[in-house]
Amino acid sequence: MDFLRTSVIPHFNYWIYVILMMIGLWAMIGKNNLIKKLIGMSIFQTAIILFYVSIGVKTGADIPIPAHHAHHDEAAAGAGAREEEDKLDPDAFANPLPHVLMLTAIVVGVATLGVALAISQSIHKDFGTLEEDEILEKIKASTHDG
Amino acid sequence: MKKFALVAVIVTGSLLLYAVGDFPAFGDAKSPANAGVEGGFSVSRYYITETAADTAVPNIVTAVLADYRGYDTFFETTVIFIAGLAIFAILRVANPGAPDRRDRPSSDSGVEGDHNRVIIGMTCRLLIPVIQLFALYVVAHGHHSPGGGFQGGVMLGASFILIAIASDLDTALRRFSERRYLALGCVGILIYGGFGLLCQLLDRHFLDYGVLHKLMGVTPVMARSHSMLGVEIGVAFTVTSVMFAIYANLSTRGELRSGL
Amino acid sequence: MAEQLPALILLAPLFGALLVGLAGPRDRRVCFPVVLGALAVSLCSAVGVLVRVLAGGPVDYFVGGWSEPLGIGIQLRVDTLNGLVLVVIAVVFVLVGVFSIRRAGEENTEKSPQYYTLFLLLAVGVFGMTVTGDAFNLYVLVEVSSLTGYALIAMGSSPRGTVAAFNYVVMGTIGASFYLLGVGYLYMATGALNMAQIHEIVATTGAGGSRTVLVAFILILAGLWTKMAFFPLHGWLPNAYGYCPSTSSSVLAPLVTKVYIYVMIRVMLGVFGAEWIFEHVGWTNIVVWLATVAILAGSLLALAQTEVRKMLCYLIVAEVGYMVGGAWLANRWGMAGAVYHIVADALMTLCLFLAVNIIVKRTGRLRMDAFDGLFRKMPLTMAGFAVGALAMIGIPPTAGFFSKWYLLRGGIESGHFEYVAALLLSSLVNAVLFFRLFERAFFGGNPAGGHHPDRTAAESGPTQQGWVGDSTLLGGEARASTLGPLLAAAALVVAVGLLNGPIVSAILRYFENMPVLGAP
Amino acid sequence: MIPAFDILILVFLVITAVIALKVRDLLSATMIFGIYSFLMCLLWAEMGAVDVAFTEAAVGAGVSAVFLIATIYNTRRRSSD
Amino acid sequence: MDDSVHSLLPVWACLASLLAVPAIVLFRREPVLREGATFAAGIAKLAFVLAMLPVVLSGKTVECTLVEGIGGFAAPIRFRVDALGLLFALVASGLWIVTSLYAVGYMRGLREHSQTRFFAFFAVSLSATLGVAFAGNLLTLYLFYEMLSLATWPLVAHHQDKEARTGGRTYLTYLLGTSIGFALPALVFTWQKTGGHVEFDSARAILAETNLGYWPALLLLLLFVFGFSKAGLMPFHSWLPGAMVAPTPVSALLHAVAVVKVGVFCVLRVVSGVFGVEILRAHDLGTVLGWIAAVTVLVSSLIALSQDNLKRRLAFSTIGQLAYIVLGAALLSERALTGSALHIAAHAAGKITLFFCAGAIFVATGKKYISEMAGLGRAMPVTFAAFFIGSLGVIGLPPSLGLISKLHLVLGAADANRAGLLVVYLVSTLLNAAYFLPIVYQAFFPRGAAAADTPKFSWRGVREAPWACVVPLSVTALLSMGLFFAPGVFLKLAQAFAAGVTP
Repeated sequence: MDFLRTSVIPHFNYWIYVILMMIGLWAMIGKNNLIKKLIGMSIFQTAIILFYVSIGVKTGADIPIPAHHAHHDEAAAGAGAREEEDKLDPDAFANPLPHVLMLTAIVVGVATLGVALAISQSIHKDFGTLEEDEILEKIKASTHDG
Repeated sequence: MKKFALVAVIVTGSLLLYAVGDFPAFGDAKSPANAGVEGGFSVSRYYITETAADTAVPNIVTAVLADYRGYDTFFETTVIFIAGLAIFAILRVANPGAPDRRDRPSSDSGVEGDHNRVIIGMTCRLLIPVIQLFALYVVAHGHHSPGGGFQGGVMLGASFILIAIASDLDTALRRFSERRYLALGCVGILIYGGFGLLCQLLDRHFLDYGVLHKLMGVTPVMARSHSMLGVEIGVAFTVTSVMFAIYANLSTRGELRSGL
Repeated sequence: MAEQLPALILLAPLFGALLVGLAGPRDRRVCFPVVLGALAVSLCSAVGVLVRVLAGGPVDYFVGGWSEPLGIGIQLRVDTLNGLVLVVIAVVFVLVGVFSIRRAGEENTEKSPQYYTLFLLLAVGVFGMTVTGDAFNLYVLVEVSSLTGYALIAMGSSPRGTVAAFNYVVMGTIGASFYLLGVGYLYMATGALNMAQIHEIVATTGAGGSRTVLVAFILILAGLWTKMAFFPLHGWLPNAYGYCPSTSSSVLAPLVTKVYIYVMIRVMLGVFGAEWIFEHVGWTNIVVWLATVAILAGSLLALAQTEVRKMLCYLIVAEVGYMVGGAWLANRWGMAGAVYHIVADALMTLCLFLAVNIIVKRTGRLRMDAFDGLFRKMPLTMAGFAVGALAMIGIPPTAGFFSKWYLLRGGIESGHFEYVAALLLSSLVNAVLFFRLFERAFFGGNPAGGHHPDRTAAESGPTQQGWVGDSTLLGGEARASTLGPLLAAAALVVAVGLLNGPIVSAILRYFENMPVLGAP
Repeated sequence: MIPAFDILILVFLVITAVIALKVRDLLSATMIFGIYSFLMCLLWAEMGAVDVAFTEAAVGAGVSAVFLIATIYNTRRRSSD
Repeated sequence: MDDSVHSLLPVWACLASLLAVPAIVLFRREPVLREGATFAAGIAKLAFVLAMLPVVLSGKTVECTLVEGIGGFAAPIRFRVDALGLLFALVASGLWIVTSLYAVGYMRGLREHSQTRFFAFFAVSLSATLGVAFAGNLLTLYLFYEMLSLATWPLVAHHQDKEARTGGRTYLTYLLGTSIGFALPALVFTWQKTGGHVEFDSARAILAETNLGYWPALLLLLLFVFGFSKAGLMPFHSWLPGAMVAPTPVSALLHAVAVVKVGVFCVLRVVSGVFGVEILRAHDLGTVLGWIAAVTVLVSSLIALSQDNLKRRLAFSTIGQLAYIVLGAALLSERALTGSALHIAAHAAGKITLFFCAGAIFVATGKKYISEMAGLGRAMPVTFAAFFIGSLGVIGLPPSLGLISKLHLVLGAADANRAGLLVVYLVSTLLNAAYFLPIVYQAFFPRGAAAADTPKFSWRGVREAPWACVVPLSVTALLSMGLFFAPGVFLKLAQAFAAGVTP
């Protein structure tokens, strides 16, 4: 219980991210169905994104769009905004950098998923199945014949 | 394989958990990631405090995405383009034989009956313009609110996908033909890269938008802001066309003929 | 203009790709000149940058002009290490570009514009990985090159190739994600993404001692090892490269693993720092043993193959072991050997793959019997193959000998005799492998064979005497567009071997300020 | 400290992930994966990462699911595991 | 030894045969021109070598750097011609001309296939041999050593049948295996210890200073000696009998002169140029090496006795004779080293004659086995006379150069106070006589059943091989004999070498 309070609870996000990631990894390696593998891959990737987003969290901080709340109309005012923005408290806004990085990662994730799905359709065209063991059997059979 | 997977999972998991104990507390504003190491220079603090002065864009995420780390985003767009191209290269069959739907189990189909089709068709007809309008808003308003070229592009692409789902792919393809989306994917990156190249032609580094004020007639800071909008539009072009391209190929096994 | 060179290296193929993507489907004839032109620009820029680096030290390029304060933008940085790698990559791309002039059209009839676009985008990816100075940007470019790689392997592949491509996607994603996670850990501990900045923080502050950085290092290493097919994470490679279209394998096999080796060395020296790795962490022994196992396993698995291309794929696995081991010997000879081996191995693998692809295409056979009597039928192709093979074995004066030489020196100096032994054993295995092929090429395809003292005069007349059976010397040869790159690659293998002096001394100069690697 | 709301979502995330991988009907699996994505997006929005959440909503719960369904439609709906 | 002359002569000597290769390939349809090219190259080569003779005899060396500072450090690809190198080069290039003539006769006589390939690789092999002879440092030596292994492989497996392939495989397995497995690490290790100074004499000087321990020194020595397995020391000898499947000219030149002599030459170089007599004496390593060689001498001689295939018997005899030379080097006395160097020439002249004879017998009669040769002397008197002279040279009986070299070796053993090894020399000489002389005797004076079949000698009954075979073997036989009376140049070179390396 003590362990739970001192190391799990303060880092609960991180624990969950590890668990999700391992679920994904397990599916990617151990699952037999190719689509399941890909779902696992997506879970794996979102777990990493969760990790990154967790890094950037500051308790009680605002979303990283200062003008959105403070001064709607002055946002585009360039030099005028400058003096005011100088007073921004960096601790009052969530860390924007992980968010930026993760936008990229999400995009990469969907791109990979698309390509992988295309390849699995192509496999289905060739082998008529998406189960890994059946595919391997068919490959083995074809090499014995030829 | 399962055993191997289990071993890999256990090893990796325990490795990751080993480090968790060392992490700064969740939500700590003074952690190295949020505030730099031992009070040193922190990139993320710089972004929060200086974005407005540097780029005049209120949404820090957009500013970092399209300007400070615009190079990343440029390649992110390229990745999307590659995905579209890859799926085309892998799946597309040029001269499909007679449409053969026998091997497809019809129960798998998400669409049932013709009367449903009418309802769905009408709903979509009403919905799609709204979605598209909102998507354009998301692209354009990315400076001020969450969103930007990527999100807007996905929505725009989704609207075409919706057309395909509601009626059929041919209808969607009549509006957005294969030739057009392949070209538009290129054009999107070309717009993005064009901004960068323009900066190089004006003797600055790639994507150094500030120098474009010479062409735009505004201050360098505003030139950055405007260029970001231009860049986001490029991203939106590519994402829209690629999302639709992926769907079109995946749903018809690359035959581009009345799929899902 | 000279200032723009680092960016130009990858922008040229990028815009070339877009041009091909736009104009290619309308007119195929546009593709090839654009591809070659873009790659030529890359090559010239790479050479230009290297010359500048050698003359005046590292060249920095700040994308978006965000140079002050350091770290807010993305930095490109070219020094001796990656300058060299850039030139080699560019050379390989140009040669494979010429090689694919007609092959791409034959293998992907409908999709050759798309093929060329992907080909150029692959160039963008690997160039980008090499020049970047930002840890996260590296991830994005890893994905650029991986996705193009998946597509190049899967398009027009045989069924087995497609299955291999799927495995490659899964393994590749695991590898890239581990790298991404590692960067996340680093960011968590240091708050920086710029490689130089991370290095400074790890070296000078307490962050270097944290568990987070250690795990980050392990994750990054594991990710890169997966990507470079370091045994036992090599499973995806042999089938993926063995069953994909020939033009794709010709460019992927020589470059991809090598670029990841470079990335590993860059991460080791440029992000974590040699001191931190070899003194603070100090797993030299374990990794060198792993490398030893990789070398042996790769060689033995290669020995068990019946198909030539797959045999070469397993040799790549062994070569990866060479380089990882060399980089982890923790002295400057090993490190220099590893870097030099990147150059040498890229060229000799190119040589072998080009030759084997020509041969497989010509004979239509994948197995060893494709080589029967080839010295007679295709002397020039076989000459190219022989140069590559001798380099693999490590016969002087090819580049392969000298890289092995430096690696051996490193191994002996650091006392890792198991690595030395593995290196030598793998040379021997290579000798067996390639002489098996040479034997077929020399003497095969002559079923009667044998010694015929009683052969009649008519049979042993002048037509039988030459080593060229046909009426013309090069009657059975491949086209000039495929043969040219092969012979150029072979010539480069020898040239790089003879020029190893200047190359290695330049690399050694780069390590001068790393005392942990041993004093000069 | 983490708000209870977060903890709830996190627990649900694990549950949905496991179910998505356990269900033998791939279409259901995709739907559950969509729910997983949606929960994830909620979580991120709550953590202040609005842009990421928005993107995940559009991509993870939207387009990815559509891609998966398109593939399942063209291949086989049932899986052996 | 101090002053050296810079000249491109060694390069030209080395390249002469390599440059002939394109001509050989080009004239593949014109056998006359093709072989003309071979002869022209041979004569040019010998001329270049001879041109260096005065310089070397005057106690200087000829040097030439091909690639400056390979590795950017201290070991360029460099030629350096000293007495030993020149002696070897002289033997190899001189005998190449004779062998070429013989090869023409042999190959045409048997209507062999792929003659162009044969002559081309022959020329390449000779270039590599001279490269080894002139190598100025270990790296260059290794480079040409490997080149020789590869260039001779197509020659060994020339017949392309199963037996030839097996022989070829054994050949490469042993040679490449040992050179990569043993010699290369030894080379790297030496490089490491000397900091890149692998020039022959400077390596010795530095190695002497570094003061290697006994075991490292022994290990290094053994790696080198077994690494250069062309020297045929047991247990890495069995490639040599296997390689006898090659056509006889190949066996003759390569396996009596070039290849195997390159092996012992490398050993001599390592012993004299890398270790140096002092280190070997200090650690008493000569004894170890000497006994390895002694065992090889005795065992191979005994095996030779039991061989019925003539070429195999010659092969085992070669193994024994090579071990003589190594043994001479191991004795570490000046006279023994002189004998070693001289024996390179003596054995070459003798053994090449024997191989020529074996080939001539095969061409003329198709007989390979000694048991079939009884009484053959009456049909082929010239050949068997030459065989007799050649045997004398190998056994070391007058009148042949073999006597002089063996005398030096034996005296060297006495100088070094090694009675055991001296006995080995004497016993093996008896064995040599036992496996060679009966062949000749049987050929001329058959007994038993063979005697009955053999016609009485008459000039009309002579059935010699073609003149192109007979002339070379007579020339080499005469050479072997002539050098007994005028060993001048060779003896001087050998003495100069020995004097230069012993304190």
